[in-house]
Amino acid sequence: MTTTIPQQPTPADAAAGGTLLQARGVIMRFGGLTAVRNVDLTVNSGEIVGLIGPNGAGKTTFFNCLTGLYVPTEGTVSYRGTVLPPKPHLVTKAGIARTFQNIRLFANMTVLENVLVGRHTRTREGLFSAIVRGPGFHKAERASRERAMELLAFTGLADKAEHLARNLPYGEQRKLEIARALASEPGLLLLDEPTAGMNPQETRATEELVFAIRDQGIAVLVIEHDMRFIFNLCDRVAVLVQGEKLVEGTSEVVQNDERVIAAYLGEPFEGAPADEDGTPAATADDASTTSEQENDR
Amino acid sequence: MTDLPIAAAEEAVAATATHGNRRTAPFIPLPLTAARATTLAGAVITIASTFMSWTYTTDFPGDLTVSGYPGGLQIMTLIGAILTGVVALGTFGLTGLRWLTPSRTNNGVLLLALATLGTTWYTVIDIAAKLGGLANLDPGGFVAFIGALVLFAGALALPLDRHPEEPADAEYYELGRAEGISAVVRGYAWLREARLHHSELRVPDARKLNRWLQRLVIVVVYALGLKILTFGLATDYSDIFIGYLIVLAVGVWGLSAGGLLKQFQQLTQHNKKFSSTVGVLTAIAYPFAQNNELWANLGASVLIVGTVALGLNIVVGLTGLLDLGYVAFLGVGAYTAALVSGSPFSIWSGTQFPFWAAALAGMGAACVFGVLIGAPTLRLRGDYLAIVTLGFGEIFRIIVRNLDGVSGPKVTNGPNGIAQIPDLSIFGYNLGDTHSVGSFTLGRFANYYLLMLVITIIVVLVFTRAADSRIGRSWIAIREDETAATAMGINGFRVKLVAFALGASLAGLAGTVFAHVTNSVVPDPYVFSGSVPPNSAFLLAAVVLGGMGTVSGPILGAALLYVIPQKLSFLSQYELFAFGIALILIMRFRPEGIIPNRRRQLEFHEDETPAPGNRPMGDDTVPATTAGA
Amino acid sequence: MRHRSLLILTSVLATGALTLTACGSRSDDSKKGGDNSSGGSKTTVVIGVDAPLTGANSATGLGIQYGVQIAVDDANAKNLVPGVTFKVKALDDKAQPATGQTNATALVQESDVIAAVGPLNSGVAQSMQQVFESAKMVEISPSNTNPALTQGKDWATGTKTRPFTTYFRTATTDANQGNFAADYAVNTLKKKSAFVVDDKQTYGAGLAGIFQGKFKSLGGKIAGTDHVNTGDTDFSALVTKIKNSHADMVYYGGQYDESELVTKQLKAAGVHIPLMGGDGMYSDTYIKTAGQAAEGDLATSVGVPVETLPAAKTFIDTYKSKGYPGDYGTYGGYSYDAATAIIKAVKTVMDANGGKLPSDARAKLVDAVQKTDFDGIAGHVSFDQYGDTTNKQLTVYQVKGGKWTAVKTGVYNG
Amino acid sequence: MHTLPQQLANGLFLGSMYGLIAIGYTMVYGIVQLINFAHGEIFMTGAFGALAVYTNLPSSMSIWAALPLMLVGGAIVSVLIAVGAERFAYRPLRNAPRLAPLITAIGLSLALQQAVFNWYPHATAGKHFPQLPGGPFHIGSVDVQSGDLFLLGAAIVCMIALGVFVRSSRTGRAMQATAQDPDTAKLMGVDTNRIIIIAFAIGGLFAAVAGVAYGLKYGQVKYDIGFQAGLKAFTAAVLGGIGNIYGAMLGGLVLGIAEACATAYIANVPGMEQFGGGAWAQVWAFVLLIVVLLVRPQGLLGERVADRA
Repeated sequence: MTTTIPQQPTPADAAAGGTLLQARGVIMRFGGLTAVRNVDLTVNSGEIVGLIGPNGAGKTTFFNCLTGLYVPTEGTVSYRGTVLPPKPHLVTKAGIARTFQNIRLFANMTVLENVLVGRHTRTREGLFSAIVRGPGFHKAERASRERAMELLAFTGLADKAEHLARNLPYGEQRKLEIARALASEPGLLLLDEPTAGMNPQETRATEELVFAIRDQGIAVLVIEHDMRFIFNLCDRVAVLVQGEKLVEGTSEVVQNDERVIAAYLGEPFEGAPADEDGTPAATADDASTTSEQENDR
Repeated sequence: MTDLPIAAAEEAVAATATHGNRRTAPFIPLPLTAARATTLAGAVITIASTFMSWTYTTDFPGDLTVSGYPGGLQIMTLIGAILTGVVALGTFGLTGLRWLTPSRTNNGVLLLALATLGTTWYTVIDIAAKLGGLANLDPGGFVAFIGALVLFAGALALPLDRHPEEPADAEYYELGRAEGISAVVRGYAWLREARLHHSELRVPDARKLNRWLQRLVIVVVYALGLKILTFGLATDYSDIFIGYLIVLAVGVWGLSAGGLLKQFQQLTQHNKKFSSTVGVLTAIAYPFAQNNELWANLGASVLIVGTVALGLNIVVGLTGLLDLGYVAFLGVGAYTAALVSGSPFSIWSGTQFPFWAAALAGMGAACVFGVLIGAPTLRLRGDYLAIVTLGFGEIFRIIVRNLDGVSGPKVTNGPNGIAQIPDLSIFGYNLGDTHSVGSFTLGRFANYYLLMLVITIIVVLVFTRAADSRIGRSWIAIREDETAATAMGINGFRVKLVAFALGASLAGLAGTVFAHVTNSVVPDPYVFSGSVPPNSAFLLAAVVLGGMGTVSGPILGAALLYVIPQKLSFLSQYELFAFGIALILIMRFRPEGIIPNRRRQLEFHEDETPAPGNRPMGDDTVPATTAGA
Repeated sequence: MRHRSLLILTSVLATGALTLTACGSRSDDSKKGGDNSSGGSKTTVVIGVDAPLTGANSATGLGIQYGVQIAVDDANAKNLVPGVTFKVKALDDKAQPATGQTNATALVQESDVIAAVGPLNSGVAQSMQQVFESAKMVEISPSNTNPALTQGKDWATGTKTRPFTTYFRTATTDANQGNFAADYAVNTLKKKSAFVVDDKQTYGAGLAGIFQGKFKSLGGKIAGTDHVNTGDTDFSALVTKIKNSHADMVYYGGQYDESELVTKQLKAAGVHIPLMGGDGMYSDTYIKTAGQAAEGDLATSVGVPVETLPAAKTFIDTYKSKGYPGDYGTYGGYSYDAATAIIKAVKTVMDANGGKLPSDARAKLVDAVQKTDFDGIAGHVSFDQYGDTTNKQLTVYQVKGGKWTAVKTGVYNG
Repeated sequence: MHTLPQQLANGLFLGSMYGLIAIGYTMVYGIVQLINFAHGEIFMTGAFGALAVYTNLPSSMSIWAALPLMLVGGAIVSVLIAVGAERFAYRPLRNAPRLAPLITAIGLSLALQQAVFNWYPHATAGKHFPQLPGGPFHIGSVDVQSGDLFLLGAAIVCMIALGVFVRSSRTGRAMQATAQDPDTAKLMGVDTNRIIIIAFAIGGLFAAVAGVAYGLKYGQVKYDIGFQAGLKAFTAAVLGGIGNIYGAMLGGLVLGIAEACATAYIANVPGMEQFGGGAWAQVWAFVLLIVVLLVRPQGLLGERVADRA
């Protein structure tokens, strides 16, 4: 029984600063409307990159293209130089983990089990091994549990390991989602609005958590509405408007770009990041695509 | 366990008290002492009544004419009344009996009183109805009637833990249009408020007991369970069985409300190995406890359907896939075993596999069919699986009928099926013969019962081990949220296929024994719904009734659904109807089943226990199927 | 101290429960004793019945139950076996093999059950035979028609071996009926070309197969064959096939549930050829549902027409006057005869044992039943070396003026 | 092959019945993503409702005069049961896990079937159903029964009416919107509960029409006809692309024709002699379903839509 012992990405990886994720000319069309048009984006090792844009700019659609949930109509996404297959589980296996805008925990599993599910790609034990329960199984299971507990300790959830995920307070559910994503030992972590619905203290804590993750050598790509959060956090920020990348650069560059300001001023909801989350599931997407369609005309 | 210090709810419980989110108040306003006295008096009267004659003819099942000792349904009343009295005494604080109500609530007493009332009134009314009028009742019957009523009234006057009052602006969407009528709403709110509340039992930790005593308790409880089971099976008349069911079901509910069940759970959790060993030994003891081939046959049948239901539970309960043609996999296993059994009707009549090989063949064949059916459908939306498995379940029977050399290749001997399947012989032990073990005799069905028990244990092990592993967690993750699961690197299709194929294999395994037990396989039993198990609807109902995702649930569900119709023969015409209604009601009121899975229970009662923290809604993803297909 | 009180109480409760259950059985025992004393010195002998008493086949199954009931009542009324009161214990097998087997076990388990009548379905019989064989208990089916049940799997090739010595039947096998029907179709009706349909059930497929073989051997032509599923209702594709085959008759192996629809759709499509079947469609329901379309259709049935036998008439009158549910027409008579065979055998066994029931009555009954020889209401009752009835009397009925009318009665000597 | 036109016609009639029932499945599924497993039984109760009306009419009444009343009676029974099921069985479970309403539906299906079996007078065996006089009519080489004509006519009228309703009426458009995206529709002020009820009602209505047509065509109804018909109709809905009403009808026709042709012609294929005929028709229908799911999982007319799991 071979077991993959969890490995931390070595700091050398991070220091290399090589290209981790490269999206080239990504276009995503739904029927007649184009949600993402010709976006290029690069994330290097050890970087925290922000992706911002007004409501319906296509951020999440772009995210879904990166993680294999959507197959881009055109363009390629490659990770560490290899083109990613358009299957979410293979993308995760390759080393990209993600969280969701609306939390998608396994609500009726315990906190620990949630993280253990995150370990799926890094463990091997199949059905047969589970039934026979040889020494290899116990070893792997123990290692997984240890690693999971480490991650829970890292995110500050260790004492809640046996709680049901659904019973966690909101902020901790977000943390658990991050811990679960980290369990797959990603080289790149995609965070979809990690601070949505959080109070300032929780936002601060999240910020620190993201830095700590980066310090472990994991690059982070984050979608966020909270400008301050993004500008504090990110080494580089890309702005997406109407499916197109408007500008990309350091916080200062983006902050001072007039087009960005214009784009945001034209967007009445800006500044109230949590508000839009009130819209239910499919609506967020559909509404965004609809508004884009109108803009197209 | 007895009289360990109890933190809350001692003698000083006021007539009305509200603490936490429950309310303690009697339904009938009476002083506490009076209420207790009434309860005890009721118990005594009821007990006394069982020693009197209830009716003057022996026409009523069980002969209730005898004064001096109880018989038939009177025994049910007696057991109920004694239990209620003793538990009540314990709850009232009588030293030495306090351990019977570790939670110190009176709810247990009320439910036990309800059990007594139920069975007694059922008996009395049944006598009057069956024999034609109240004139058939002897004074003893009236005494019992009144005694049980007094007992129940007394219990109602005790302070009971109840649900908190709902806020005035609560919505009762289930009322529909009637929601506009305030009287209806008030009445309904009162009803809801009247519900007993015992979800948060605080009981002293039974694990503090002496280790050996703990084990003794476990042994005694299991032995008692076996005794109760055989007693129920031995009831000769539907009437007595109904009384028995009332006492058993409501009584167990009452004991669990009192907290005893929770303590027992703690014990079994604490002594896992020991209690499972005792459990297995009890199951082995079943055919020895009675020398009755009919019961052994019943036991073997229950184990077969229970095991198949457990296999289905992997697919339905753990992975959340709806398989409506599951019985076909049982059929594949049975036919495979029949073909290699050496039956003269098999096309390979010369071939006789040893049992282990036949079992493997049955599993293998079922697995192949599982993959054949699963592979094209599991990539698609979940609902498609339901229709495809349903279709498969239907055409399985048709294909098997056709493969008789007339309207298809000769394989299964068509509608005549494969008959004269020889009995199994394992290590020279022929299961068809009667064997003597010490002073016990094991008949044919007892032998098959024991063989089936081995298979059940294997399936239970497979289920529990698989569930608590990487693959099992991924099944549950898929059930919970398939999109998130794939985003965690789980290959949804592959994992679902494994679950589906494993479920099919386990059904095939049970099928191999099924073929030998019934001596023949024919196409007809493998239907979607029918009055007799195994059929797909029955198996699904067993899983749902028992509790999805649990080990003991499906087995218990199968046992109940199998035994109750056998005992209540007068119901048989309406059995399927009752079955359908039961499915609807279970889904509506207790979707987690009799034995709730900790997770499921929370999941199904979402509205009632709001999750802390307001999760913003908004879907940002589509599932894997869109991109993946 | 506290622990001890727990122990004591647990044991008290446990012993209490055990004692109580003991009480329960005691009172039941006393009841049985009471029965015996009140009934004088009469022994009660129970005849078990297994048939589908609920569900889709219940009408026929109830016919079996009450056929036996009437036989038992007659025997008791006439005091056919002095010193013995017969009783019926009817169990519902719901047409399912596993249930049939459970019922067989239940009957075997009960010591006062001496023999059993049933089941209705051949598929169920297969699961029951072994149980009765092990218990050396007689089982007589009034309706099983699958030849393999008595003659072994190679019956068709002529190598007949009896698999179970305790299994008998008063119904005749498919073989007789199918051959008789084919004979009538070719020689009397002068049909040249038949389209054979069956429902892929034991009874129907067996019957159709035998008809087909005989029809061909008598020089007829098989214009085509097809099979349907029970529960099907749309036979338009089949009707088109039949029409196109230019057959001059249709033979249907199966029950009236489907054949009444087939004949209806056939005639509606303008194909006015008769449909012939076995005793499975010899029922008034067939005519009622098919209506005008049934006119001219034929069915074979075992035995002579009931009108010609006074005993049979009495049976039907009793059945009707008692208001028993179910359909006596199909198998009621055979059930009556099966029960009577058992009752007469009990008498034989008791006579040989000095008027008392021997301790191994069940086993002795097997021999006695094998030697059965009397005239029943559906013809002569006796069994050959395979346990099959020797009654080869068959009748062809035709629907004339909305009624089944006997057109030929004869003996098949194939 | 000169029987081909006749066999196609046979399939067409059978298929239009499947299609009529399938519409109920597809509409309900499109809006609430629920396989209303009991829909086959709603079809059956519609037929029995019509029969009950007929039995209580004076026997002197001609079938043509009775027919409208029977349709109304069947429709009332079916629609009441369908709407009642939605209201009291499914709606309380709307937010429950997906399995819950499905299992409820199975229970409902069993209960309805058994209720008719046990309590409709003498319904344990097939019940005689009146048939339309006249026929067979010869259209070219094809024989057509009057019951078939009624069925075909009913299917065409129902489809056109439904098409007009969905396209032009306010409710119909709201319905389409709800089917595409219930959440947005709700935000736009569509009363989704009302829409769902209407979907169930239309499904029930069509099932009743199909039930009456069934009775007229075969002259017999039985308590268990719903299961087979429901299974076929659901297959038809999936074949056509579930959620698409025209797809449901198309799927029904394809399925019906496939069954007729399988019965008639598979045996003529060399090597398949034993696999033809009525006994295998259902198997071929199932194979067709699997093939369509493999090749075109969204169904013949379906669009690839997101799974709102």
